[in-house]
Amino acid sequence: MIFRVIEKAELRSLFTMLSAANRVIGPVGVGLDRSGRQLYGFEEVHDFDRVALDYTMTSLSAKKYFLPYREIMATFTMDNKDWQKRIDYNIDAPFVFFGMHACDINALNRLDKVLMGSVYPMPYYAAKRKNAFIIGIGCEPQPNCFCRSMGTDTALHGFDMFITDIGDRYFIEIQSDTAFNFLKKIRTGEPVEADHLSFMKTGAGKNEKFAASVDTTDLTKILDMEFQSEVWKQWGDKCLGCGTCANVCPTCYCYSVEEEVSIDLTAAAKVKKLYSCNLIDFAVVAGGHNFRPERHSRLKYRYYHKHRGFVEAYEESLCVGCGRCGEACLADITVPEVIASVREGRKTDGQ
Amino acid sequence: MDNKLPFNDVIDQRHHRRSDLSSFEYTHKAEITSIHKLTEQENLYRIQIIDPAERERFEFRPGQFLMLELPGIGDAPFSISSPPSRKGDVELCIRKVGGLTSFLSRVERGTHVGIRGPFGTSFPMEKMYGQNIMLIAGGLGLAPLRTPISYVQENRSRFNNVDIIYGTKDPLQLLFTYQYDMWRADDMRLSIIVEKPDASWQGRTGMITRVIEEIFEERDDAFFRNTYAIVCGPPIMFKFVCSMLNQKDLPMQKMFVSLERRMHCGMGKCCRCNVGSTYTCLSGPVFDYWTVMNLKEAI
Amino acid sequence: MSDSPAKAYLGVPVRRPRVAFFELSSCEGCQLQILNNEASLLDFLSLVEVVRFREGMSGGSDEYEIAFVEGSVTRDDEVGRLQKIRETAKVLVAFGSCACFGGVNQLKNRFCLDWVKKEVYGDHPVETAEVRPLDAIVQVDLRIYGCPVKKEEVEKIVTHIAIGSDITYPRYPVCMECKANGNVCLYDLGEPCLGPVTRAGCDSWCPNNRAGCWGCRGPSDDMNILQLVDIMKRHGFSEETILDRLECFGGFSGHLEGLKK
Amino acid sequence: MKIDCNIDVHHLTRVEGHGNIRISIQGGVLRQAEWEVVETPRFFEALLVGKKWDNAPWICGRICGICSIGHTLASIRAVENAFGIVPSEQTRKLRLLLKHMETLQSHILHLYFLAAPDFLDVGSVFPLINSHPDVVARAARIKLLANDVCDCIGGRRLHPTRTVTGGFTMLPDKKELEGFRSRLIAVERDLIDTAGLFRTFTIPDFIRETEFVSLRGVDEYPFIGGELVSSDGVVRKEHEYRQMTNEYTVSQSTSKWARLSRESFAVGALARVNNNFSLLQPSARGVAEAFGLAPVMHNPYMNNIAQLVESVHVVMDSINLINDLLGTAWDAPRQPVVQREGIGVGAVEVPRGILYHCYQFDKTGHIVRADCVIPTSQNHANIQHDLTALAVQFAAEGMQDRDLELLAGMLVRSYDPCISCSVH
Ligand SMILES: Cc1cc2nc3c(=O)[nH]c(=O)nc-3n(C[C@H](O)[C@H](O)[C@H](O)COP(=O)(O)OP(=O)(O)OC[C@H]3O[C@@H](n4cnc5c(N)ncnc54)[C@H](O)[C@@H]3O)c2cc1C
Ligand code: SF4
Ligand code: SF4
Ligand code: SF4
Repeated sequence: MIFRVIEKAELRSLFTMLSAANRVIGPVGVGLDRSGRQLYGFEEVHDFDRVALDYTMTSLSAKKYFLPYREIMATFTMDNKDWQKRIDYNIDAPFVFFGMHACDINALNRLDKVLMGSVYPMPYYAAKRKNAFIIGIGCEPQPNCFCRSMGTDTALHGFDMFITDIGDRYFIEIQSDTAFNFLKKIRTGEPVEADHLSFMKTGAGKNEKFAASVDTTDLTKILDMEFQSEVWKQWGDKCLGCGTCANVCPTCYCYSVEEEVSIDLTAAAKVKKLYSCNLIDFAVVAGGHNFRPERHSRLKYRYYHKHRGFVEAYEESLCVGCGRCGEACLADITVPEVIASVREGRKTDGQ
Repeated sequence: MDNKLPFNDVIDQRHHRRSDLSSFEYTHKAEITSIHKLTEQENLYRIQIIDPAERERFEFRPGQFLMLELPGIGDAPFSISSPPSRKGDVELCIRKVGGLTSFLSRVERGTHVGIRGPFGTSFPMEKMYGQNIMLIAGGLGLAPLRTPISYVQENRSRFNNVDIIYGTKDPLQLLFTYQYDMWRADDMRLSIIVEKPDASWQGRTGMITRVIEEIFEERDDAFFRNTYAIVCGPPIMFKFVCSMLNQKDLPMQKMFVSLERRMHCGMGKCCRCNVGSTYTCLSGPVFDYWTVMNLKEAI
Repeated sequence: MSDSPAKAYLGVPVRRPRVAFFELSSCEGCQLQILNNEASLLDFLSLVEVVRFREGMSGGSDEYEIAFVEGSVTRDDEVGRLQKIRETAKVLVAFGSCACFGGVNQLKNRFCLDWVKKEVYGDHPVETAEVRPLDAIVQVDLRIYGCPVKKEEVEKIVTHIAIGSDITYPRYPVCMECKANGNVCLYDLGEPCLGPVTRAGCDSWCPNNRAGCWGCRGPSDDMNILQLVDIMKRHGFSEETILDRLECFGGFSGHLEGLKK
Repeated sequence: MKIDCNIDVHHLTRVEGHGNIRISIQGGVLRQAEWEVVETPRFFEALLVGKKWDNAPWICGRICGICSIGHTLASIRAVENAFGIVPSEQTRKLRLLLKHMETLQSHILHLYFLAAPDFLDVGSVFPLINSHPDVVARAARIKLLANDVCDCIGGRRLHPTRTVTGGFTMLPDKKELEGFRSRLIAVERDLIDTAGLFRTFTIPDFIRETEFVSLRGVDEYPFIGGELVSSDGVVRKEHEYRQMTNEYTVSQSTSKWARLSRESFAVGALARVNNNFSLLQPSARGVAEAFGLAPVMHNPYMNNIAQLVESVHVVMDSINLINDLLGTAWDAPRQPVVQREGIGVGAVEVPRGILYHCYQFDKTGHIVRADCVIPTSQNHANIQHDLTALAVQFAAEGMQDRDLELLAGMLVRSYDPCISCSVH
């Protein structure tokens, strides 16, 4: 990897240069919550001052730019018994992602495995992924983050460049040729020994700040053994079956397809909608049989898919420990607590 | 150089390779060339890919399925029910259960449909050469079973003893009745049983397991050591049948079943068909029974 | 009524059913949503033949296949009208929350009828009855939820009727659509919301506008109302606020045991 | 001379709600002329009792599907007046803009879909789709614009979601407002064409002197709050609305009736134009003059024209409002609400006339008593007296049954009655 350091003010030049010619998505403040805490989201930004470089965690992940919640996969023009199908991957220009945390970059890396690496790569995703210029940025652990447990607290690849604040300057890891070329146009410097040291220190300092964690030792086996555990029922009683966890999750990718017919009957569309395995009809098949009729069986399935099945298939879990689902779940169901309770074969606290 | 990022197009013009990015939503346009009513609920559709080159390229193996699309109506998986030798001119036996299938029951010959696939695993017919085969179907299970049956028929000399065992609720639900004589003529023993006979029924009455019990009495243990079984039907049925066969020490890895789940893509993306975290569309629909036993919540 | 040529979809002829609109006690807003479809009204009319629509047209026929009935039953004479519609119609559609659940009208059922009459009319005699949804009187074949109904959903249902494909509703709750729309959760903003237990299909209409859901579309399948009550309490909302929302449109009546004082 | 005549219109069509007209003339003598309202009451005033203040606007909007925005705003105003909240200038402008667009969509709906078929002698707007496609397209275009603005500002064209006590839950996007401004400017042409269409219609010649009640404008044409005025010279404060309405029950109607200085009075577009003529936008006044509409106009059929005049007024005024809103930075969308004990009245001019909501709250912010007086209930008595006079006048002229039935129906429709709302 090639490294550079830049003065902090230079970041603005980089932004200005990129945003003049490209669409730029970045973290911005979207309002305050009831206790006055700043809420963040990813949005298109035109103004560097709007970019919240020190954002904590966005409520929704970056996935809608790669896997839109609702996407037209194909359109049809109808002609009596015949029809024509048109396919569009819904991207016509590359875009810049300015300021993505390591967990979200790792989430994309994991999605890459299923959506680009398997026998049937998914072009809708690939077209967006291959056209995203990603600038990563270092972060501060939040109370619900457990990325360190999931091995996603640092991103080794999957970005173009990664920025770390080392006090007076930014330390930059460069991964792509494109990024290297862009950086030639602003003032950069070769890092000196002291810069490397501050970079390492920043990393070490971050490690001490994690409050939440998940013990993943032998987790796949434990999940297997605890398949019938009563613990699941207790979490199932809490779950609303609302799908919020999957919607905020940076790695949940499952979907449903709906067909639409225009009201004048001359056109139709095939629409992909991100779904959630917690929804009541996720596993309903012909004849009405539901393979997972109870909330607990669906909640359990979500954990099995992420923490067992995916691990078996790809040697790593489909959870990056961003903590969003726990944060968003109104029923306060969080990954660390669920896993801990399964591990101990009991429900965490009373209530 | 200006600062515009270069656009990377993922589109590739060749639409037939599995790993080709642009093949994901690629549909072969096909025409319904005939519709044959089998029962009140099921029709047999003959569907021919229109482009001759594409038709020739559409190769499949027994047990595989395709995704059938009617624009604006739906897109669903169906097992191919015709011989693999006929390539892109396939037959599907479809039961009317919901939106897409009911609409299909109203379309006419000549309507164009979309086909994606073929997808999924298949029955390893080659492994069964020289062995006895038990082909067991319950209800609509005969639709997917018809492909291995025709495979065996076309390659009859390669197989030893062939039993076809087929059961339905009542005689009116029997599928493909016009083919029974031909199967018998090809030296395949066909045993049919119905649960609820009507006045005209002269054959056997009861559950499929009854036929299997009869076979157990008739054959010695050596027979079962050299036997493969393909079981298609509702989970409750194959669960019973497979555990019965296992009593005769037929290894679970020599029994094959086909699972049915909801599917939207057929390509391991939508997750709807997952059993535990196994994709029915990629690792299935054909599984050996040992694998099924190990899948959580499969049956 | 505009007569357009018979259409077909994928070679299957499209039925152009004769439809009639009726209203019992309601604000007539759901019917108005039909006239509010400025952009697609003409296409809508080519799919169905409207033979009765008092709010929009004079005259009308009593031969129809599909009856869209808006409003709830709040007076005894409406029972007879509804039964008559049921006898004629092949398909009776409960159109909007009043028809499906009683709507806001059913809030009247909190009181005894005599008090209600006296409060509004004094000693002047008026007739009124307990508010009931359509299915308390007759069999309902199809429900279109919402207060008001969502025109996109009405159009979709009518299109499906015309081409003869299945009519399906989302079985999941509003939160699903709300998240997909990228909204900040109202609980984060300190507002109550029934999104977690209410049937989706409105595309999270209210939360999109930073207004909490009041459950006008009734309960989603397999909803977890006990958990919702717990959540509301944990967010500092009183039992009264919870009840106000849950009882507003009548969709949750039958799930309110223990909440009512 | 007409000797015998029997007219019985059961459930008058192309009006909102259920009402019947009965006229019977025997031997040249009027036996009966009756405007009967048979709508089922829904008892909103009772069902509000015991509910917390924040329920009121949400529930009360559901009194009427056509003017749900007006009801919501009246309800909000009543709550705000009870709690002593004065809306910010930004809120005031946004509410007025929202109100204007509801007025526009409702007037256009009435003029084209409900009233015009009478003048063109067809049963509904549907045959016009083929015979007059451009007319229908024009109506749809204006209505769509009005509804789009309502969606943008109120969150929803019907039963708005953003309107709350204290302001709005969220503000519109300025870019969208700019877009609407251009569409509003463009729609002026359509309104001129609408006027052209109505010039081709013959407005029945019928005059019955009556009293007109509306809000009184001070320096702008009034829609939300302010003093109450009548063309007979009565002036009252907003909270004295009961002295303006004097509701009473009658046997022929499930809706209450109202009266002021005479046996009946009228509210609505014509009343507003009659009482506030000088405050209309100049181009709106020009349209009025072209139709010979000048205060005080006593021909009830001219209410259609008054609606047309107001349509022009609200479009012109909305352009000004958007200019103002675009010229300043956004303030907070809503102000905090502190509940207190008291009574509040909200008077709002909805398309069909002046509407009052009045709530009495206890210390805990619960409604103890509610009262809503709907424009159409104020008009019922006037409609009845007009019908009687009409029957007498036209019987004397020897009019045919069908013509009289048509004219009677048109008369009632001119008021654009909202019956289900009057029997709320
Ligand atoms: C590998 C495989 C092979 C199959 N082979 C055949 C066959 O040979 N013949 C045959 O008649 N059927 C077959 N099926 C079942 C067939 O896919 C369903 O009957 C079909 O999807 C129903 O579609 P529909 O639109 O008519 O029903 P819908 O209206 O969609 O729904 C009817 C019911 O089916 C469920 N459902 C919806 N979509 C699917 C889906 N894609 N898969 C399963 N359930 C669904 C619904 O939730 C509902 O309960 C097969 C299924 C699989 C997975
Ligand atoms: S775990 Fe939480 S967020 Fe997920 S479906 Fe259940 S209640 Fe909703
Ligand atoms: S605002 Fe309401 S609907 Fe949206 S996520 Fe929150 S609770 Fe669910
Ligand atoms: S968000 Fe709730 S109240 Fe609003 S329209 Fe949807 S279901 Fe009705």
